[in-house]
Amino acid sequence: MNPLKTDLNGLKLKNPVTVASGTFGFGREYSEFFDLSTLGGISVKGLTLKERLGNPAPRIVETRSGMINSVGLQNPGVENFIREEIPFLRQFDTRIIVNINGDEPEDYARMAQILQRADIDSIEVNISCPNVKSGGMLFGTDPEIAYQLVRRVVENTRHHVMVKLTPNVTDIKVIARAVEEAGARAVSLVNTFNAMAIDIHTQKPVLFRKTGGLSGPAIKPIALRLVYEVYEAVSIPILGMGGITNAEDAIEFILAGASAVALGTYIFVDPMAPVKTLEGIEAYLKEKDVRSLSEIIGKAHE
Amino acid sequence: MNPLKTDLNGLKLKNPVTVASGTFGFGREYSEFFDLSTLGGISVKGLTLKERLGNPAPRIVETRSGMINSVGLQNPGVENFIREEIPFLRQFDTRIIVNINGDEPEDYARMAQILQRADIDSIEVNISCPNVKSGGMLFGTDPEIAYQLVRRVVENTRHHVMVKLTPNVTDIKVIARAVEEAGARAVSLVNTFNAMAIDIHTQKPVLFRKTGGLSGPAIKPIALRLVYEVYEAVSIPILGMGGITNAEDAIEFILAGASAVALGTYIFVDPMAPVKTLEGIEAYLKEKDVRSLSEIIGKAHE
Amino acid sequence: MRLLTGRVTENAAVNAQVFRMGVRMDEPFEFSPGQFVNIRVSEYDVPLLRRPISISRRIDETTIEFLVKVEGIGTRQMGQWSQGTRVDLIGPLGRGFDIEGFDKKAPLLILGGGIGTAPLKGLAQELADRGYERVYVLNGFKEDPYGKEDFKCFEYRVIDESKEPVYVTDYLLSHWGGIAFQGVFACGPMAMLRRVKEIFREGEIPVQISLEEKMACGVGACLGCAVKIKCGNFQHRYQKVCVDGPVFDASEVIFE
Amino acid sequence: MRLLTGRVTENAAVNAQVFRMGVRMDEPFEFSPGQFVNIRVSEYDVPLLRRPISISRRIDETTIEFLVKVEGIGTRQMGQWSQGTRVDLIGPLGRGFDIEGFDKKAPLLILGGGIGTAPLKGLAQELADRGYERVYVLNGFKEDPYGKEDFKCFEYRVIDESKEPVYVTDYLLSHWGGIAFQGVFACGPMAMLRRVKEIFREGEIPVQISLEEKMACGVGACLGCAVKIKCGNFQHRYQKVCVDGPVFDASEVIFE
Ligand SMILES: Cc1cc2nc3c(=O)[nH]c(=O)nc-3n(C[C@H](O)[C@H](O)[C@H](O)COP(=O)(O)OP(=O)(O)OC[C@H]3O[C@@H](n4cnc5c(N)ncnc54)[C@H](O)[C@@H]3O)c2cc1C
Ligand SMILES: Cc1cc2nc3c(=O)[nH]c(=O)nc-3n(C[C@H](O)[C@H](O)[C@H](O)COP(=O)(O)OP(=O)(O)OC[C@H]3O[C@@H](n4cnc5c(N)ncnc54)[C@H](O)[C@@H]3O)c2cc1C
Ligand SMILES: Cc1cc2nc3c(=O)[nH]c(=O)nc-3n(C[C@H](O)[C@H](O)[C@H](O)COP(=O)(O)O)c2cc1C
Ligand SMILES: Cc1cc2nc3c(=O)[nH]c(=O)nc-3n(C[C@H](O)[C@H](O)[C@H](O)COP(=O)(O)O)c2cc1C
Ligand code: FES
Ligand code: FES
Repeated sequence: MNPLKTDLNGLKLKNPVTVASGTFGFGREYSEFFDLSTLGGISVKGLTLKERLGNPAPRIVETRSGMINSVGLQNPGVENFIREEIPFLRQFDTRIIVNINGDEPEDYARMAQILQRADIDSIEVNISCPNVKSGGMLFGTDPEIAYQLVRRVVENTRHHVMVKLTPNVTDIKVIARAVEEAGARAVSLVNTFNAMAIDIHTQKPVLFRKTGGLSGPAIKPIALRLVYEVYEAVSIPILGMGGITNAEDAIEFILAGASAVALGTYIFVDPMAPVKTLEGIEAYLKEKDVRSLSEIIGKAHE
Repeated sequence: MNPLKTDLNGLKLKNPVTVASGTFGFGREYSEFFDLSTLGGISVKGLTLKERLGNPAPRIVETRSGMINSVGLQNPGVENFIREEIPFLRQFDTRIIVNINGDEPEDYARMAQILQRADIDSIEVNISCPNVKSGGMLFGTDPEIAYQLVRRVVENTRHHVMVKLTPNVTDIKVIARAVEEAGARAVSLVNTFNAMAIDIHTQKPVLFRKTGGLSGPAIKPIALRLVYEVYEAVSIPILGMGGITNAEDAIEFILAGASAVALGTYIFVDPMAPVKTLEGIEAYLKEKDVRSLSEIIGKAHE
Repeated sequence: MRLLTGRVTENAAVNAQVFRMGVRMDEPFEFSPGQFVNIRVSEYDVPLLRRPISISRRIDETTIEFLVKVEGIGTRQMGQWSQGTRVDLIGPLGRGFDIEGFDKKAPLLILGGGIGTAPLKGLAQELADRGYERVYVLNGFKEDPYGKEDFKCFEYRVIDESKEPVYVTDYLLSHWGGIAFQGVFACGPMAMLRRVKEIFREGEIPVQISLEEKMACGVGACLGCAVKIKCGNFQHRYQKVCVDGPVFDASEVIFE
Repeated sequence: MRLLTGRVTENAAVNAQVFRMGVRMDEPFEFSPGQFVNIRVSEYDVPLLRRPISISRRIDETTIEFLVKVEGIGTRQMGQWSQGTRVDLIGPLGRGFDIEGFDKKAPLLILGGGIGTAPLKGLAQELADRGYERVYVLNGFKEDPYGKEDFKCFEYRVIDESKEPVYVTDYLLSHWGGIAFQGVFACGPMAMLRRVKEIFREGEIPVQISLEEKMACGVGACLGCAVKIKCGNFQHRYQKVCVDGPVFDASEVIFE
C-alpha cells in the first residue's frame, strides 16, 4: 500500500503535496522543471467568469521572509481555461483543483455550472482573495454570506467542493463550520494576510493598489495555528498551506491536522521545492515507521 | 524647536521612539547598554492586580524572521511595581507607560484606581494579550466589551489612557472606534498574532501552552496595514509597532499614521536598535528637510 | 529555462557601486543578448526571492558575465561572493533583443543608461560578430562611467553627467540627429526609455526597449511583473516582463 | 554584561559535529566559569535571535574559547566562520559555578555529558589554578568523545557510550561511589542532570547544575527562559536561566 496517499473527503490524492493557487500558473511553466505527475494535485490560478486584466504594477514587494502581492486575479476567464488549459493539465497524473472567484455570490454558482461538464477533480471556492475591489475576501469574513455562497455552489455541481478560507478573521472556526454546514467537502487554508509596505523615499505605498496579500515563510506560524484550530472545529478534511518551504514545515501542518498541504510562494524561490518536500515526507514516514499518512494527521492534538 | 517631539494626545514625547511592553522588562537590563533618557517612552512589562508566575517552559520558539512567546504575564503585581520600579524609572528623562492586564473587565478599573497616585505618564490598557487563559485578547475582539472596559478605566483615572489593540480581528477599525468613543486618548498597535510551532520529532506543539504570540520582522507588513487602516478610522493618535528593526521601518509606520513607534522583539537582537532608530529618523528628517515630525505622520495617505 | 548551477570565477569592482562577476556554469549555456537569469542570493533566504540580473555577455562556452549595481540586500551580498562561490540560477529567461532582418551596412543605435548598459555589452558583441558594420553606442552615467573598453562598435560615446550635464537623449538629438538609424535598442531608467519612445514615435523604425519590473518567479507563473501593453486603439492588457519581455517594442508599451 | 565585538582566531573541527572556536575580543574580557555569551549569528538576521553559548575557557587576556555542537541553522553558520570573521556578542552573562568555600584537599566532582562539557573545561582550569588538588572529572559521550587533553584534574574518566553502554551517573555509582565528594558540578542533558540530583538528594553536599532553556534576550528582559524553582514547601516560582542561572543549586530545581 502507498503510505502517502490521502483523501480529502472524496478527493483522493496519491500524495499530500499540492501547489497553491496563483503560484503555479496553469502548470505550464513549472512543467519545464519537473514532471507534474509527481504532485498530489495542482490548484490553478484563480479564475473568474470573464477574463480579468488584473491590477497595474507594482504588484509585488518583498518583505522579511515574505512577499506581498496584489495581482488582482489576472486570468483568462473560466471558459478559456476549460478550452485551453485542461487538456494540457490532463496529460499528467495529478488532481486538477479549480480555484474560482467572483464579485457577486451568484458568480460562483454560475462558474460551478460552467464547470459541470469540465474534466476536473475539485472546485476550490476562493472566498478569501484580498486583491479585488468587490467580493473576494468579504465573503469569507461573514459566516452567513459564506454559507449561502457555498450552498449555491454545492447545489450547482457534481464536483468535489473545497472552500478556501481567509486568515483575516477574528474566529476562523465560525467560518469553517458555516461552510461545512453548507456542504463543503473540505477546506483549504490559509490564503494571504492583508498587508502593506511603504516606500519611505516616495512616501507612498509601494503597491499600486496600496495593500496586498502577505505570503511566504513569515506567515507559517499563524497559518499553522489556524489549521490547528480548524481541525478541532470541523470534521471535514483540511488542505493546509501558508509559508511551507520543506518537508519539515509540511509535516508540522499534517500534525496540526492537514490531510494534504500546498506549497506556494516558496516555489518561486526553489522550483524543486514540491518534489523535495514529497521526498522528505516519504523519508519521515519511513524513519518514524508510519504505514499510512492518516496515522499522523492531527497527531499534535493528542 | 525639536523636530522630533511628538504628542499622543496629551502624552508628550520628546521623540517618537519607545520600547514595547514585555520586551524591555522594567528598563533595568537595557539601562546597562544605553542611557534610557534617550527614549521617548518606555512601556513596562504587562502588569496584573496580583503577582503572576507566568507559564511553564518552553515559553519561546523562533520562527522565520519572528518568534512566538507565551510568557503569560509573569509580573510582580501592580503594587510591587509602583514601589520597586517607578523610582528606578523616574531617574530617567522619559515617559513611563504602564501596561495593565486583567482576567475580568473590573480588574482594569481596579488597577487604574491603584495607579491613581502613582507617578506615571500613561496607562496602556492591554486588551490583546494572547497568552493568558481568561480575559486578555478576548476583550479586544469584542467592541462592546472593549468599550465598557475602557470606559471604566477612563472613569477611574486622571492619567492618559492608551489602549493596546489586538491584530487578531476581522476589522480592527470597529474596535479602534469603540475605544475612541470610550475615551481612550490614543491607541497602540499591534500586539502579537496568535501562532504556533510543532516539533516534528515529539509530534507535539513546541510551547507548553501550545500557542503563543508571534512578533518580529515577519509581522511588520500586516502591522503596518493595520496602522494604516486605524489611522483612517479614528482621530486619536497611534503608537505603532510590530516588527520594527530600524529607522526605515519606523518611518514606514509614521508615514502610515503612527505618531510614535515602539521597538519590541528586535531589541533582543540588537539592544542598541532603539538608539540607532532614533538617529536614523533624525537623519531622515534632516535629509527630507522636514521641520517637525507631524508633517510626515500619515503622509502615505495623501 | 532551467535550474542551473555554476561557480564564481571572478568578482571585480567596476566602480564604487558596480561589480563585474564571472560565473562558470556547470554545463554549456546558451542565451541571446537581452535575456536574463534569476539568481538565488542566499541559502538562508534573506532575501527570500531570487534577483533578476541580465546576462551582460558571454566569456566562453560555459562562462557568462554579469554587471551588477549594489542596490540593496541582494546585490550587496552578491558583491561579496568570492571566487568559487556556488551560484544557483534559473535561466536563460525572457525574450532578448530581436536582431534579425536588419541591413548590415545601415546604422543601428544602442542607447544605455547606467546599469542598463549591462545587457547592451553582449548585444554590441553579438552585432559585431554577425557583421553589422555601423553600430553606434551612446551610454550615459550619472557619474563614474564604465564599460568603454567592452563595446564592440563603430562609434562609441559616453556621457558622464557629473561633468557634462546632458541626458543621452538630448545628446542624441543634438549630435546624432541626422543619422538614419534603421533600429534602436535601449536599456536604462524608465524616464530615459519613455523619452526614447517619444523621440522615435513618428518614425517607422523599430525601437526595442528593455524593461524592469519587480519579479517573484521570473518564469511567468506569478503574474507579478506586469507591464501595460497597448491592445487595440483604446484598450490595454498586461504582459509579463519575465517571459514576454524584458525587451518590448517601445510603440506597444504604455508608460504612466 | 555588555555588547562587545571580537574576531575569530581559529575554528577547528573537534569531531563530525563539534567545533572549537577561538575569539579574540576587542578588549580584555572577564568572566567566571559557567557564564555564557549571546552571539549574533548573521547580520541578515537568519536566525533572528542570538544564540547562547557557554564560554568554554580562557586562552589569554582577550581571547576566549567556545566549544559548539552543530544543532541547526545558527550553529551551522558559526561553524563556517573563518579566521578574522567579526563576532558580535553580549556577555559575559549569567551566574557561573560557585567555587568559593571548598576545602582545597577534599574531593570535588565534575560531571559532563556531551557538549555539556564545554563550560566544565574552564571550571576545571580555574579549580586547578586555585589549587584544588582532588578534582575528579567524569565525562560521557554518545560517540566520538573529545576534550580529554583539556581537563586539568586529579582523575579523569571518559565514557564513549558507543563502545561502553553506560551512563556517567551509573559509572559514578559503581566506580566512584565511595568517594566523599564535598561538591558536585554538572552540565549535560536534562535526563543526566535529573539523575545527578536524585543521586545526591539525600546528601548534604551542594550540587550545582548548569541548565539550558530557549532564550530570546539573554539579559533578563523577555522572561522567556523560565525554570521552575522551589519556593517554600509546596510552591514554585520561575527564575530566569539567563540571569539567575544558568548554574542552579540542584536541590532547588523542579524537574518535570
Ligand atoms: C529583467 C531584469 C534585468 C536586470 N538586470 C540587471 C543587471 O544586469 N544588473 C543590475 O545591477 N541590476 C539588474 N536588474 C535590477 C536588479 O534586479 C535589482 O537591482 C535587484 O533585484 C535589487 O535587489 P536588492 O536586493 O539588491 O535590492 P532591494 O533591497 O530588494 O531593493 C533595492 C531597490 O531595488 C528595487 N528592486 C528590488 N527588486 C527588484 C526587481 N526584481 N526588479 C527591479 N527592481 C527591483 C527595489 O524596488 C528598490 O528600489 C534587473 C532587473 C530586471 C527585472
Ligand atoms: C546558557 C546556555 C549555554 C549553552 N552553551 C552551549 C555551548 O557551549 N555549546 C553548544 O554547542 N551549545 C550550547 N548551548 C545550546 C545552544 O544555544 C543551542 O544548541 C543553539 O542555540 C541551537 O541553535 P541553532 O540555530 O543551531 O539550532 P536551531 O535550529 O535553533 O535548533 C536546533 C535545536 O536546538 C534547540 N535550541 C534552539 N535554541 C536554543 C537555545 N537558545 N537554548 C537551548 N536550545 C536551543 C532547539 O530547540 C532545537 O532542538 C547553550 C545553551 C544555553 C541556554
Ligand atoms: C502571487 C500570488 C498569487 C496568488 N493568487 C491566488 C489566487 O488566485 N487564488 C487563491 O485562492 N489564492 C491565491 N494566492 C494565495 C496562495 O494560494 C496561498 O494561499 C498563499 O500564498 C499562502 O501560501 P504560501 O505562503 O505558501 O504562498 C496567491 C498567492 C501568491 C503569492
Ligand atoms: C516576549 C514578549 C513579551 C510581551 N509581553 C507583552 C505584555 O506584557 N504586554 C503587551 O501589551 N504586549 C506584550 N508583548 C507584545 C509587544 O509589546 C509588541 O506589541 C509585539 O511584540 C509586536 O512588536 P515587535 O514585533 O516589535 O516585537 C510582548 C512581546 C514579546 C515578544
Ligand atoms: S516574475 Fe512571475 S510572472 Fe514574471
Ligand atoms: S532570555 Fe530573556 S529573560 Fe532570559
